[in-house]
Amino acid sequence: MKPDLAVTFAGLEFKNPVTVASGTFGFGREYSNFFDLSQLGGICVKGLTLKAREGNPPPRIAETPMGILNSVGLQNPGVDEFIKTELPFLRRFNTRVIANISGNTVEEYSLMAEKLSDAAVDMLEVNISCPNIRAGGLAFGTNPKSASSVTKAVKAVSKVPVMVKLSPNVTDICEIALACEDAGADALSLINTILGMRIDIEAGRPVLKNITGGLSGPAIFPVALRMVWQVCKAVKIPVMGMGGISGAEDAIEMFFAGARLISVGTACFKDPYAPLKIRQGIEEYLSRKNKASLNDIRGKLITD
Amino acid sequence: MKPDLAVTFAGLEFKNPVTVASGTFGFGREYSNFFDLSQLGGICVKGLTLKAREGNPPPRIAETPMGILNSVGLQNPGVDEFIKTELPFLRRFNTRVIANISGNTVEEYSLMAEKLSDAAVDMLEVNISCPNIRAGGLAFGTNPKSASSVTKAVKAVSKVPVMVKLSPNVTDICEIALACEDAGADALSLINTILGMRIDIEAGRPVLKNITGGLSGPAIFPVALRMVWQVCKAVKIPVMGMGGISGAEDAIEMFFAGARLISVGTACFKDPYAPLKIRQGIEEYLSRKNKASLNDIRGKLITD
Amino acid sequence: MPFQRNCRVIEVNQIANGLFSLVFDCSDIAGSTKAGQFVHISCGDGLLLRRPISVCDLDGSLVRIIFQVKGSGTSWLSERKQGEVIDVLGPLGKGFALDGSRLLLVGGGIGVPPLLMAARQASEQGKKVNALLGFADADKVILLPEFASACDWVEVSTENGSLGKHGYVTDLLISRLEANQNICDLILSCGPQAMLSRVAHIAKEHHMPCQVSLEQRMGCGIGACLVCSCGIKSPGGEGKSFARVCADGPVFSSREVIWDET
Amino acid sequence: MPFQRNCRVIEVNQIANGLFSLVFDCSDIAGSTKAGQFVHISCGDGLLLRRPISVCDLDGSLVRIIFQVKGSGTSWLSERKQGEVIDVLGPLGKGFALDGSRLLLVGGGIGVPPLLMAARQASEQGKKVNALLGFADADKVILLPEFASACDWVEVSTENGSLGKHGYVTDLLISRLEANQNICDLILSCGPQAMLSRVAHIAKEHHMPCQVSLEQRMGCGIGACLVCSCGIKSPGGEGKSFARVCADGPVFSSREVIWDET
Ligand SMILES: Cc1cc2nc3c(=O)[nH]c(=O)nc-3n(C[C@H](O)[C@H](O)[C@H](O)COP(=O)(O)OP(=O)(O)OC[C@H]3O[C@@H](n4cnc5c(N)ncnc54)[C@H](O)[C@@H]3O)c2cc1C
Ligand SMILES: Cc1cc2nc3c(=O)[nH]c(=O)nc-3n(C[C@H](O)[C@H](O)[C@H](O)COP(=O)(O)OP(=O)(O)OC[C@H]3O[C@@H](n4cnc5c(N)ncnc54)[C@H](O)[C@@H]3O)c2cc1C
Ligand SMILES: Cc1cc2nc3c(=O)[nH]c(=O)nc-3n(C[C@H](O)[C@H](O)[C@H](O)COP(=O)(O)O)c2cc1C
Ligand SMILES: Cc1cc2nc3c(=O)[nH]c(=O)nc-3n(C[C@H](O)[C@H](O)[C@H](O)COP(=O)(O)O)c2cc1C
Ligand code: FES
Ligand code: FES
Repeated sequence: MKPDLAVTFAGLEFKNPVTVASGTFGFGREYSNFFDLSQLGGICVKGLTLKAREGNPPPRIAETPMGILNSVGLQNPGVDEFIKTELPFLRRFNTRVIANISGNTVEEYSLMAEKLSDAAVDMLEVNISCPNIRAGGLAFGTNPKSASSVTKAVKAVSKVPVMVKLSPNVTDICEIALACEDAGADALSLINTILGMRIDIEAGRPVLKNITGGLSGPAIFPVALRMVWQVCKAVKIPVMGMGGISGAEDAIEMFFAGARLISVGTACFKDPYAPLKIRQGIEEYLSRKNKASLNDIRGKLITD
Repeated sequence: MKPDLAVTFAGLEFKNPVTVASGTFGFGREYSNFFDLSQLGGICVKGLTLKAREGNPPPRIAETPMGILNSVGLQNPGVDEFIKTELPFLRRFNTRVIANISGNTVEEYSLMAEKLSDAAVDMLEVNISCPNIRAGGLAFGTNPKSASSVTKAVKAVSKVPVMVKLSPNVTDICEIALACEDAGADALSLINTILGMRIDIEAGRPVLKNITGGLSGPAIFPVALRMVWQVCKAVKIPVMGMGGISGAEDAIEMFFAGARLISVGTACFKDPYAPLKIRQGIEEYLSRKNKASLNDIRGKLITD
Repeated sequence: MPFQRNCRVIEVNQIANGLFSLVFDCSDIAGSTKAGQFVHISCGDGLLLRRPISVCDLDGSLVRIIFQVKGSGTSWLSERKQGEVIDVLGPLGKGFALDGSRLLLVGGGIGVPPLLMAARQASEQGKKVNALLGFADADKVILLPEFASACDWVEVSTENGSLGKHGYVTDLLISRLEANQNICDLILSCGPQAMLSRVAHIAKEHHMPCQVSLEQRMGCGIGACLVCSCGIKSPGGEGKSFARVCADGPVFSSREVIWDET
Repeated sequence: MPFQRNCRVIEVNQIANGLFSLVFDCSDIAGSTKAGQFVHISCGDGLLLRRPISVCDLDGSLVRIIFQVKGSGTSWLSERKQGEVIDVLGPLGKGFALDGSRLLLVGGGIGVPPLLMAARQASEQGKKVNALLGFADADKVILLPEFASACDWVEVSTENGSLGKHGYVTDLLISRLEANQNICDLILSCGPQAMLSRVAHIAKEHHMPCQVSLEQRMGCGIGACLVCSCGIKSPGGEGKSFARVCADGPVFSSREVIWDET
């Protein structure tokens, strides 16, 4: 029997647990040249801000051992332009559309949440963890109080489920997770990138113009898995796990740790088909292990 | 002209900037079968505790993309046994001996500091960042207050320079660094390992018996470099940089970021000669760039 | 539309000091590549990012690239053997717009290869094509016979004077334009950034349309991740915006590029 | 004393389903390896940790290992070609102490290879050697001719009965010891942990000295990092301590091992 990959997450049905991570998949147009986006469980779109943003000066990417650093800095056309030109395109596909939002102030977050939930995206992903912008972003995500107030503000206006995206650059991620849960978050996603740096020793300069950037890719997977496991034990709301997932095995580790959905980011740069291969690998694993659905492995880590 | 590799660090002369990291090099005996330990700038010995410790149950190591997780948990013969049987062996070599200490209480730290500075090790490395033990270790290193009180207690009794080893598992490493500096630390070393996890999906169990472990190796290098750079900007005391250094290029990046000494850990598992190759690579780089000494590159990162 | 294909390596040769030519077989990519487009090549499991390399030439289903060994990726690529398979994404980006009738190609170093394809396509379309090619040293000189056969004439310079004129290729460009302002109606240029900005400047002074092919560190290579940006003047010329080198470029009109933001 | 050497691969063969034999040339390692010791092999740049593999046999300067393809490291190793060079650290660990006069070797699956060297060395020393070898299936059976020539007799079992006795190698051991308590004065065993703890139990019941070769995930492989520990009874038998499988083992007296801490 074919295992059932469907997942209920924050009250929404996802046809399969594989989503693509915000900022790595644009608004889906480019990857739609490679496969039918309807094969994905969902798409977290490029991080949006209230006004259009240019982002940081180049170079914006550096390679590290099994990782990359990026310092894009939330380049995006702004939430209105997204709703006008990008959302209709995404709506052509039978997949969940999750809008990722970053604000400079709590008010900006709630303004965006209003516009986007009116525009009927399926879910909001509240980014309080972008390491690449000075105002907002990370500052909200490293402090339980401000994490809570952003969450409350977004929840107050949103008509769709609200997922808060957590930063790994903290002493105690559970503290932030609990603050968001208490503030009414419907779900959590983690992890965003870990702040890192590389130096070009020939030039004596940072590789990134922005000096530091966010580390993603397989290098961070063990850290992401640990945090997903910790947070899943701490909270009752569902968790979307991400950070360095590059194959089905990684995704399955995330499920054992308690994640209900997973998200694939950097892996797409190497292989545009990575999300589909991961979906297939999950299905094969469940078949081979005679499991009817993800319920049979989710959170089932044995730790005696 | 041959560049000068000597470094003054916390008032001590080091013949070269390459040390080996605590816990990865034992007490030097095993590696002394491969090369003369006098070729090293210094040796940070396996983490010591007041009483002998058994450490955590096996398995204690897992491989990750360009990293490893360990959960040794400070297995060691105790500080007295170290002074009796291991220190005399290390003293046969012309290299700096740095004793790495972990306590369950502030009193334990100061007791050990007394014994070891009486035994005339060259420097103390105060480990407030071991992620693998429940009491002590990391708990001291994630809070500026307790970091400060450990530092003060050790400084009050130590007759040799005191270096405090910082944890990367914190929201703001500079805050802890400054607390240690204010408390009188002569130097700082960073980073210790990042808490991570792996799961064996065939068994549905964590790979490590201890569930989580500390991530080291090239995967963490960009994070280590970023933290060394941040801390070097924040404090005036000298910094020993480590975390994922596997070649001379990495070491040189650390110098540009401001480190005076570097330490090589996990890289020795793959290549026992890694520290010597790194030392030689540094020398070659300085020659090629016509630099007389490390002073000519240390902290000289251009970031306009 | 780009393809991801596992392509058989037909041959790998060192053609100059540190410079390699690699030919692979892929009818999908060969069938749809335009001059100035590039491919994004996976250089082994150990490296997370693909490496962008311009297409230099096509022959039936065969695609030729020429690259300089710089770091671990290109070094891996140079060690490929005939019969091995490499994972290639392409063709990517927007190529040159051959919208002139007398083209002058200005190439520097490893920027020379993509111009060959432009030369061939333009001359097949009956255009007049000439080339100025600059290299650091005689031992880095590549593709002279190929350019000679595709162009009316080719002039070469080396920085140390070991072959051709002594000096920069931009010196050749200035002499040519000063000798005859009508020598061309479009410049296509590829090479190191310092050279390109100089070419752009010269073209502007001579009111000559000019297209330049830029380089930037890349992630996805297909336009989705926004890491490969370069500064571009907003239409109108006042403001600034970031364009994606991989998808909006790598070829840009030299006038739109903001040279200190690339 | 261990060496780190770049060693030429002499041959690689698949000798059974998923099992490979690899011979490399290294006079330093071959000249100093004892039965039961292992080598620690770097399996390509992409993997940070070396892989421990027991030495199976020596021939002049040649070292033979036999391994099962399990994950990425052993799979890389199985793809080596004659003439390539591999980075080997060894010999490592303490081997078997051949301090009996009638040895019974009890091997299971991929634990069989290191016993071959013990068989050869013991029989060269004029000892009597016999072997009980267990495999999962006939298509996993290895080294029978080699053991036959080094031992007086060899008995084989397979778990599915496809070759030799149907059942576990521990069943063979029980029958042999029950038939003749004096069949040996020392047991040497290597195999999966469940089998080893069973062998240890049987040996204890028959008051027979027994050495077992353990496996543990390793870091340095030379005794410095303390990640490869297994639980060992403290001398006296009361307390517990951790020994290093890489340096204090991999061979331990079966009585000292604490089986639920390994
Ligand atoms: C559109 C385009 C076309 C190109 N065409 C050619 C060509 O035809 N022949 C050729 O020899 N080179 C070409 N390059 C440059 C080539 O991509 C780099 O030399 C190559 O990526 C270096 O990789 P490496 O691993 O050898 O070097 P490393 O320095 O180890 O690379 C480290 C990282 O930086 C990136 N990087 C380093 N230099 C460059 C660069 N100049 N441009 C973009 N990324 C870089 C790498 O891709 C990698 O991600 C082109 C670049 C671009 C953007
Ligand atoms: C002293 C000793 C001798 C050995 N001798 C042999 C031999 O002669 N033939 C043989 O086929 N195998 C032997 N093994 C087991 C062999 O080391 C593992 O099968 C191998 O390391 C698996 O690596 P991998 O990359 O293929 O698998 P992966 O599962 O991908 O390895 C992941 C990590 O786990 C470690 N690991 C996985 N399984 C084991 C294991 N059983 N023991 C130790 N580490 C493990 C790997 O070394 C690596 O670090 C021996 C192990 C030890 C400790
Ligand atoms: C180029 C790039 C851009 C990103 N932009 C965003 C963003 O706009 N919003 C956001 O929440 N996360 C962003 N991220 C973080 C990813 O969504 C993801 O959390 C992180 O990369 C870890 O997953 P990965 O290792 O699978 O890439 C970005 C990551 C990359 C690599
Ligand atoms: C097996 C192992 C044991 C370690 N034990 C200690 C220890 O006892 N005390 C300590 O301060 N750090 C310990 N560390 C941390 C290292 O000293 C070092 O900070 C860390 O591994 C990062 O450096 P690397 O990536 O070069 O290994 C240990 C690391 C490893 C891998
Ligand atoms: S490389 Fe991803 S947008 Fe250009
Ligand atoms: S593997 Fe390092 S002590 Fe055994």
